[in-house]
Amino acid sequence: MSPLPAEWRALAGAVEAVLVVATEPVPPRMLAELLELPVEQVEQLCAALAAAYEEEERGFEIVRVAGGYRLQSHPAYQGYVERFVLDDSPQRLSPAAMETLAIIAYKQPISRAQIAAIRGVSSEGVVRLLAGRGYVEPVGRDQGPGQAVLFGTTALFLERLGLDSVADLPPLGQFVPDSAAVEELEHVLRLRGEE
Amino acid sequence: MSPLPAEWRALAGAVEAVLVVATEPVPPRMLAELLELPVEQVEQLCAALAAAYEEEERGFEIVRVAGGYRLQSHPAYQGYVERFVLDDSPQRLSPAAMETLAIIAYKQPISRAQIAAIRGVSSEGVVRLLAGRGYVEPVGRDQGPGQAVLFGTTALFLERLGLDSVADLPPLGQFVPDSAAVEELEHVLRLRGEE
Amino acid sequence: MGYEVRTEVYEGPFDLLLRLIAAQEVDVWEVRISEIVDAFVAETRRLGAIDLEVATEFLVIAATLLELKCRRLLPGRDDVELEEELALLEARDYLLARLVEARTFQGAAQALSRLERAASRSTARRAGPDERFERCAPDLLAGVTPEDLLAAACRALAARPAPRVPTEHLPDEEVSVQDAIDELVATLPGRGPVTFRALTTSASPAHLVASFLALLELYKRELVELEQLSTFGDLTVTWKAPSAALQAGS
Repeated sequence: MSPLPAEWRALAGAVEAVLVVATEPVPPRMLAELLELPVEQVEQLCAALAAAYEEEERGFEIVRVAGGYRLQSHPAYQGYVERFVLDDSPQRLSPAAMETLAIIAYKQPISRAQIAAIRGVSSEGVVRLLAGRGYVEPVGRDQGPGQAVLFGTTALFLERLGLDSVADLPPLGQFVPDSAAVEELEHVLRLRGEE
Repeated sequence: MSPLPAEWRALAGAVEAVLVVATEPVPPRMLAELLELPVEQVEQLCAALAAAYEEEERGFEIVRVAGGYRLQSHPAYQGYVERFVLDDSPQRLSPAAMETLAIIAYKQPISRAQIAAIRGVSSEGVVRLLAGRGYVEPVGRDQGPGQAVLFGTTALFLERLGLDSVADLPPLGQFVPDSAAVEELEHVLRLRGEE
Repeated sequence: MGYEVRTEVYEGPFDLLLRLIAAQEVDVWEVRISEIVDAFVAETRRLGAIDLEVATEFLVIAATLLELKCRRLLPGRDDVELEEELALLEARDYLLARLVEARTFQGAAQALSRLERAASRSTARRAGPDERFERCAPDLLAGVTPEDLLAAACRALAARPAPRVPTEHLPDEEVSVQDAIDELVATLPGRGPVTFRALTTSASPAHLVASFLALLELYKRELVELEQLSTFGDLTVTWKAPSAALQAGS
């Protein structure tokens, strides 16, 4: 049997039954209400269940994504799944679109003008593309003059990246060029006589 | 571990992966092709897997329905699932869902991308909801590159609207203006509104 | 259709510069600005249109680079004013900060791509409740009529007119400066000093502008004298030429 404590089996069964009918990630709070358990216990239960699936080498797994738990196929069986469902996922994003998405993800809420200032080019078309894909959406308006529309990322964005929340994005600091790289850039721009 | 022979674990994993992503019952012949196994062996495998789930008191079960295998919630957890479905369901269609349903009804068969192009935003979540409620369903695949899934309305949709066929929908006719005409119309309406 | 340039493929001047620096691994002394300009022009040709924002941003960068390079080519720094030097350092810092930021988000974008690729190796379960639960969920189509559906379809299909600049607030009247000149020439002679305000009491804003330009034109032709005693004060116009001079002058 699974490494799950026996007295948890009924509760785990309830979680399995709910996840099998859910079409969106199920927030732990919702499971807690259904199971009449504290949220922390639900989280322990789901973590234990996920670990058990992994150990049993199941074809599915439980992941925490976009603020909830989701049942999905295990990457190990990707080959079978791919042959079964014809790929319906949208086209990969271009590097420029991905870069804009990264700017919005890390700097949200952010206006088109602020995005353009970072990228050095107008980002109107790219922002529209990302909004069309459902990765970003208007989340408010700037308080300043002009009241620019501010953009943020969506739950679909988190689902597509397999993240639980934007707090789980890899820290931006790790992408800042290291001092050698900055020095190299600086070298390019250096004035004569300072060498 | 499960009472499944160890050498079957990888094959069982593949079955689990396929059943977890399937939205319709999967015919044994199809599984046999994917796993490159004789149909009888697939049937034995599925039966063994179903028995194992039963013995492990899982929250889900594998059933043979409509000529195929389906993963579904176990009747023992019916109460939880009913409450979840009730809590999780909106009480009425949002304007966005209504528009999406209308687009599918009038423009079927239509892909998610085409719906998104008309609405200007991703409609993935809404299409999922409508499909989940049985109002729309996949009716085929686009012949073009990507072979996008095409959606159409269901018999349930017609029944709920009291229609015999989609041909009985009120004609859209004069309401399919091109964007220039729409713009003109809006312009006129706006000017009138300001007077 | 509105004015739109596809910039999804073109990744911007910072990116171009970064790639160039990475490819050449040289300092500004050796950066061939002509190559950068050529690459930019080629890219613009390929896109078939010029995005003013892109072009402006590019000019700023190219000019900054050019200026930095000129400094390096100059024999010494004695002839460089301190102020200019400081301005140059500022420009360099500005460019450096933006290059660092651009590179940071390039790295972040790559990380997001990796996450997306990893996540796409799994497929979510989306089957939903089976028919046993059909009656649990409220009927979302309760009370919805085919007419409601038609209205929603019209809303959806008409919802997105092409982006446009609203112009209905602009008057349709066409006012030419020449018309305004003719008007002034018809009214001013023999009238004595008169304020511009009095001349244009009932004029529309467009008419007002045309009249002002007409007045400047007449002043240039030395047909009127203008006097304004204080800033933003009334402008007094005095006709000084006989009407015959106008025909001779024009």
